[in-house]
Amino acid sequence: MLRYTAKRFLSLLISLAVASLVIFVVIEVAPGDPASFMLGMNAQPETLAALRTELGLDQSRLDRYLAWVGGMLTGDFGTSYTYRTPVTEMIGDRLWVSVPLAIYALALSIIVAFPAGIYAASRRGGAGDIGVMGATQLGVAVPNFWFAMILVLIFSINLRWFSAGGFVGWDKGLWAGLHALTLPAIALALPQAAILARVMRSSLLDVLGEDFMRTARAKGLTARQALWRHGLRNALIPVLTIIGLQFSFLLAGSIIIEQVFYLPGLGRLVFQSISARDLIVVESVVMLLVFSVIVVNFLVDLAYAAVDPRLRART
Amino acid sequence: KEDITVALQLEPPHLDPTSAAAGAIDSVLYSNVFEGLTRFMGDGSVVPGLAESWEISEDGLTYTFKLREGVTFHDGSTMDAEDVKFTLDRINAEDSANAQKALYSAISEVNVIDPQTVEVKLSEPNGNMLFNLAWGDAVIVAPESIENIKQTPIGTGAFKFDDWSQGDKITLSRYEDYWGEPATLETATFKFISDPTAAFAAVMAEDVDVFAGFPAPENIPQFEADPRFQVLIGSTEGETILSINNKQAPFDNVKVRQAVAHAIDRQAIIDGAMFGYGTPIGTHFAPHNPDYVDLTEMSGHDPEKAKALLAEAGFEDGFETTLHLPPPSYARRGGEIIAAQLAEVGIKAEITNVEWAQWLETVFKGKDFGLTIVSHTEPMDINIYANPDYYFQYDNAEFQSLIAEFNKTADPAARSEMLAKAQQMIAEDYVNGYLFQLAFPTIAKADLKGIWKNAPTQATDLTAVSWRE
Amino acid sequence: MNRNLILGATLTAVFLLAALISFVWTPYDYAGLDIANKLQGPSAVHPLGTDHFGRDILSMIMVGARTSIAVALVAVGIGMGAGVPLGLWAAARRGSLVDEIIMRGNDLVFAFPAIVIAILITAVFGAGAINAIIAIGIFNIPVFARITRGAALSLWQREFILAARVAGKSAARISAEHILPNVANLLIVQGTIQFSLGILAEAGLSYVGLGAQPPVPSWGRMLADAQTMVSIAPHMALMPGFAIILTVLGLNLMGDGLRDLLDPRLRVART
Amino acid sequence: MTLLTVSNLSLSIHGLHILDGVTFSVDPGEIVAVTGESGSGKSMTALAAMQLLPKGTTTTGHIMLGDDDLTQMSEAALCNMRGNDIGMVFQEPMTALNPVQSIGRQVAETIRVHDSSISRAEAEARAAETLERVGLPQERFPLSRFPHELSGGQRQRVVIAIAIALRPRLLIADEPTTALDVTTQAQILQLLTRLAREDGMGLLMITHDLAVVADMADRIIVMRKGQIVEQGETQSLLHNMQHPYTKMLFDASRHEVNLPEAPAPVPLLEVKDVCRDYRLPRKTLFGQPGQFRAVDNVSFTLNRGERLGLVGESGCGKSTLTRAILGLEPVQEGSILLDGEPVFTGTKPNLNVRRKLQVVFQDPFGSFNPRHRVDRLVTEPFHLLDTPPQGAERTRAIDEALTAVGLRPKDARKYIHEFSGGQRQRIAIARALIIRPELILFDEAVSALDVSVRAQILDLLADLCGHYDLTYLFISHDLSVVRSVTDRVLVMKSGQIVEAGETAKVFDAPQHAYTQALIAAAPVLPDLSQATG
Ligand SMILES: Nc1ncnc2c1ncn2[C@@H]1O[C@H](COP(=O)(O)OP(=O)(O)OP(=O)(O)O)[C@@H](O)[C@H]1O
Ligand SMILES: Nc1ncnc2c1ncn2[C@@H]1O[C@H](COP(=O)(O)OP(=O)(O)OP(=O)(O)O)[C@@H](O)[C@H]1O
Ligand SMILES: [Mg+2]
Ligand SMILES: [Mg+2]
Ligand code: NI
Repeated sequence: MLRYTAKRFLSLLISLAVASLVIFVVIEVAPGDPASFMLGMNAQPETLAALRTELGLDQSRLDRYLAWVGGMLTGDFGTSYTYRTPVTEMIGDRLWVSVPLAIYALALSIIVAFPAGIYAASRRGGAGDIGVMGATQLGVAVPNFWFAMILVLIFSINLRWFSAGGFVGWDKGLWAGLHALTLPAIALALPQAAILARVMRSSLLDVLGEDFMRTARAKGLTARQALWRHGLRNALIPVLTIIGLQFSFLLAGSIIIEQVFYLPGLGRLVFQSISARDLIVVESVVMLLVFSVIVVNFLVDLAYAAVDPRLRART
Repeated sequence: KEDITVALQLEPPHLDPTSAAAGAIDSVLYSNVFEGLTRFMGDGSVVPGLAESWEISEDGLTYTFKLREGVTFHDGSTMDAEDVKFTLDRINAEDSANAQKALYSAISEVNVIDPQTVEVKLSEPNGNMLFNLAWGDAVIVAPESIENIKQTPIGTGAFKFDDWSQGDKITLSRYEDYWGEPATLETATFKFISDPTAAFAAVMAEDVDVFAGFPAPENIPQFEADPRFQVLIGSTEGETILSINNKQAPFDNVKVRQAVAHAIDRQAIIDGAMFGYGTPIGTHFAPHNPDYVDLTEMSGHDPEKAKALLAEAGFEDGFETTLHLPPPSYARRGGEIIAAQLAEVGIKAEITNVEWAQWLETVFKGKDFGLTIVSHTEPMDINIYANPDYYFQYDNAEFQSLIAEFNKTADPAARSEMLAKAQQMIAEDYVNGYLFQLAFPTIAKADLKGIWKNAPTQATDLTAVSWRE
Repeated sequence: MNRNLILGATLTAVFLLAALISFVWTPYDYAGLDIANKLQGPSAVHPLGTDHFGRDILSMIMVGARTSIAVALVAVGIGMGAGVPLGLWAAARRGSLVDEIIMRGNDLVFAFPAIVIAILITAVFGAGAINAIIAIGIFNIPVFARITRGAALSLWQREFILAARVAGKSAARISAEHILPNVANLLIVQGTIQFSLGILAEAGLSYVGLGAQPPVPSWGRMLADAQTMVSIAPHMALMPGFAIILTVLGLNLMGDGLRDLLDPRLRVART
Repeated sequence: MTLLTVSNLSLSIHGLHILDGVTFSVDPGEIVAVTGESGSGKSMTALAAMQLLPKGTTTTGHIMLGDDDLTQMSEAALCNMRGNDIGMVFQEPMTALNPVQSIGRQVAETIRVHDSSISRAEAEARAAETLERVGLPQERFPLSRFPHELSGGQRQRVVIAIAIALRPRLLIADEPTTALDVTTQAQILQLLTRLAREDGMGLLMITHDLAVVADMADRIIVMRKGQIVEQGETQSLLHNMQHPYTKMLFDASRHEVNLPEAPAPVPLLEVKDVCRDYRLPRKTLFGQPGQFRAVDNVSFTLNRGERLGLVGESGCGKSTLTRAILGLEPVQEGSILLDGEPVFTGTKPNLNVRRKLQVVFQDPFGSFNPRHRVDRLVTEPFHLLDTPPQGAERTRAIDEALTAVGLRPKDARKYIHEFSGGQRQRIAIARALIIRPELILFDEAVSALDVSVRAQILDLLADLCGHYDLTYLFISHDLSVVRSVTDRVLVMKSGQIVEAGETAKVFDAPQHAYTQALIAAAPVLPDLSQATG
């Protein structure tokens, strides 16, 4: 376990180092200058120069890279060019939207997908199976931003059950917060749920064909008992992989949805920062996302071990 | 009800109006949190602000401002002549980050006469000085609070700054010790919604009470039909133009520029891109300004003439060029229409959608473009044509001396005449394609009153806003 | 034959055909503005209605199909072209440093938030179809590399590979002669899946304005344009939305059908 | 009174006939063996008795357990019956257990599922007891073990424990030992016999191993193509076989071939002090990676024209040694010389030597690329030649090779899936022969084949020895096969060669304790000729 963790940690460090370099290079070659963006069309040259000095943009790229990486190592992501606040603080604020949103969406998709997948698998080939699978095919095919548009049209504009977007803040209470995140979470969850249901179904079907399921039946378990007691836990392993991938995706991939619902989350931060050329924020957020993916994958690996004793022994 | 939620398209990058050009800063803070010596009113007029009155010397080189009594900053300190001097000196300092430094460069000296009196000396006469001082870039700030002004703005306005949750909203609350008429609203929340769809949804769902500068004109008829809302269509200082790179061949040929101008169908653009909201212009001047001269006839839609002009210039078969479009929908939609219209006369304009940062870099700074569409939102900005290095690179010595002369002239009649001449000159040179004056749609709840209709400067003045009983 | 395959192939064929026909004929000029006739609902004149510039939506969807299919196809091509050889190479040198580097590289690309990178790429090199292709294509590489490596690894354990090694064939030759044909099925199936994801990705990028540039229509941009008009001209959002959904659905169904058809294990299970 | 009576059972799946009028019975305490070729419907018969048939199955006839007709029972009653009255042991011990549940829970589940009033602790106590009975004492195999922590034989015992936990009246065992090595197989069979004898449990055992059948069954049922061709008391059936198929089956099992004399010994392959280590994953962070010595200091010489056997239980290193000889993997110590030349020089296999070597693998299905035609498959070794034959010459070589192994030249244009297992193995041999190698390695080349097909292949081998002066190394765990096709034999255990000598001598008078155990454990068919004669 120790060796395993250490190895993962090492590859994590290398990944992060490479990632930081890639991110920095890509972002630095992007045309556009944060200072001129901030000052706009009528900026005076000397004003611009002053601002560039203030932001540290007149330093060499290498210096800036080292300063950035060095800062990150001490937990300091630097100061946003445009907002002039510590990036750490900004990201911290945004995480309070993005992480709950990702968890909410994931929870929704699990709540829908698991029963749907199990139902379809247990009715393999039947009308229920065909119905559920047809629905998931559709779910995968629907672009989530389009779905979001339709959701807003129906539930915010026509029915006015939910606000059309924005985030009230957790200080208004858990319920208000969740309420505000509901539509975005549904929009995000739809394709995820469809994928998850499909994986759940096929994984269950694989397991149902396993010899030990026959053993269980030979013991006298009913088909249902066998499914719940022996099938599910084994079917969970590929499902976990997908959940891990999805969480990372939800964290980063919600950019467009955050845009549609103007949620002040990480995705929107990154989007705004890219167009404002707030390079340091972009760099740091991307770093964070890469980091989170790696960490989530690591956690998924640990979850495997919890589900599957065979892996416990190996690690 | 004593609170209000105002939605704006753009979020300020920080909260110091005196060190950035971002109009978004003024949109939130101008007149609400910060005030200058003079100020704009909703109709565009300039009235006394923190200066109660002033005197201008005969030669136009000395302005003596009398400051109001009992003005305090939100941190409790009093606003006096020292603060004015500090503010103006800071603008002209070597390392100043003020975006409109040029407007104030004539100020050579600021003297504190007594706590309520300031004397401002100019190096040359400037007829625009009172107007210039009304800009958000010259609001009065205090040395005590300057350090953190970008995060915690401390001004003298009727509202004080409470909180900014970046990427989302800024909240203000009533300043009880305000020197003038106190605000009726207790709190004001500014939300930033750039996406037009989200904007529409937010207003429709009544998540916001006011949307100032509503970005989706196509939805306005719906609001007009909805008794829950009132729609105010105001004017802005935004001349929306098809900028032409005057130094790039073939646009260095005035015939080609003229052909472009005649190829364009303004009304189709206003209808197609702005859903009818916008006033056609024939030169770079705001139509609501008394000195405006209607020159739209000079560049009427006439594709045949455009083709003939092109042939004259040696481009019978047309030519290819680029059309850079920044994000706002006036540019993106207008661009598509213009590209189609240009195609009709044989000019093939390849569209490149760019972000603002990129636009500033390649078009504005790099001057690497053929055509672009942009709205010039600064008030009275015809003087940009006097700068040969300005991105569209119009270099006309005659025009430059005219503007220089104008800047020195204080006589209103003479000034009017000069402005008319300037308008005429650029229209005749077909410097750019003049499209329309940007409309400023504000959607508000039906029972709100006191909202600015027009946008003489980018401001959302809430001091007089209240809910009808 | 299998129901999914027929339905999927039909849907895909319809859009493919629409794309091909659009090269020679569209009902109207897709770029022809007719502002007087804007925002018309579906009618006999304009079967799918017109957009905010009065352009014919059917024509735009036909040409948009071209864009979507081209972008997705080339992106899948990039993914396969680079991913498959990498996967084969890694499998041939399993356990070696090369394998480790390729797989870690894959993980790294996977770890990057795809959409953020796509936005960055288009920010760097400008928005446009080519850059959208590159952005989508890059993220296809690890997908194909992984699939190929995984399948190839199990093939390398098979005795016929051992037999080929006994016949003195080099790893490269074995990969080309024995491994590749045997992973082809898998790649075709994954190809259709990535293709459909590519269409969604292109739509997403165009939606945020980073895909194909006007006047060439793209489904994603049509949706973006339609956004604010949903409540006044819902057909503007519905039509391209359905086009995306049906194409992606078609491809997915076809992928599923192909998998069933090509996977002997399932074939047996079904009989 | 009979325990299980199957009368006139016919069965079809989606209209495909699988069983046809199967009738037999099992008495309490009786061991009934079902045997027959692969696909004859043995497993289906067993599943029918459990009423666990695949979807889409239609049955006619009756299956009576005591007085109850299983075909008429409700699903609830059947669930009640399964595990309680009839227990079943499946073939594959590696996959028959749920990998994520401890063995204790899996055994206890059988108990609790039928009587929920039993407390968990009590059920576990009884599970422990049952596991003890099947030879898994608590001290060494606590209930908390997971399946992956047990060997194949131990897992199979757990499966048996699950089946017998409630002391069912009938136990059905479907090929319970095919996946196990001979010594473990002997233990399991012993255990099953004991259970039948001690508890009076009826045992219906399915197996294709006739030696096992003859050894332990009271009665034998022979099936073929869904029908019972013959059944009767073991002794009387063995001595008085009626059906030709039965006779053929038993003959093939006992099949022996006559090898031509080996020529005078000239060394061809010299294996000297060879060791092969596999790296194990590191246990601790900075610790040395572990080493596993799969082949440990092996030396032997194989003479030209000699037929050498290599026996030993699964995992003892036979295949590893094969790969080393083929030069597919480097060895850590020692040398392997063919005709005086090393098979592996530096880091590259020596192509010069490779050309003189060919191999035939165990798996007739996995040994061929399913996408190539036979001609391409058998000519693959041509790659080793500097000037591979082209055109007509190539066609002649293919024809010759195919004819040599008893196939027709026109088979060359077929794909591999168009052949049966035995035919595939012939093609594998044809592929090995086509470049006339000096030495052929057979790695378990007949283990996967049916007895009758196996007999054919062995005949072919003997035949080829006559025609081609073959030299080969024949690897198998099946002692009887090795005995008939080799002159000399090596016995391998845990990577080491423990005994070597002339085949007949080693088998008749084994010296090493391991060889003795191996030979003792191997079930042998009774010599019927003696009994009848
Ligand atoms: N699920 C199924 N669906 C359709 N046919 C099947 C199924 N399972 C088995 N069969 C067919 O039923 C026949 C009898 O199969 P069965 O498994 O009983 O054979 P067997 O005698 O046990 O063979 P083996 O010795 O190989 O285990 C075979 O022809 C097989 O192909
Ligand atoms: N790549 C490997 N890494 C680590 N250990 C291995 C590897 N391959 C084989 N082994 C181990 O080496 C030993 C010998 O394996 P080998 O395949 O040679 O056995 P075998 O005698 O051929 O067995 P079988 O009869 O089952 O084919 C086994 O214990 C096996 O677990
Ligand atoms: Mg069987
Ligand atoms: Mg082996
Ligand atoms: Ni202006």
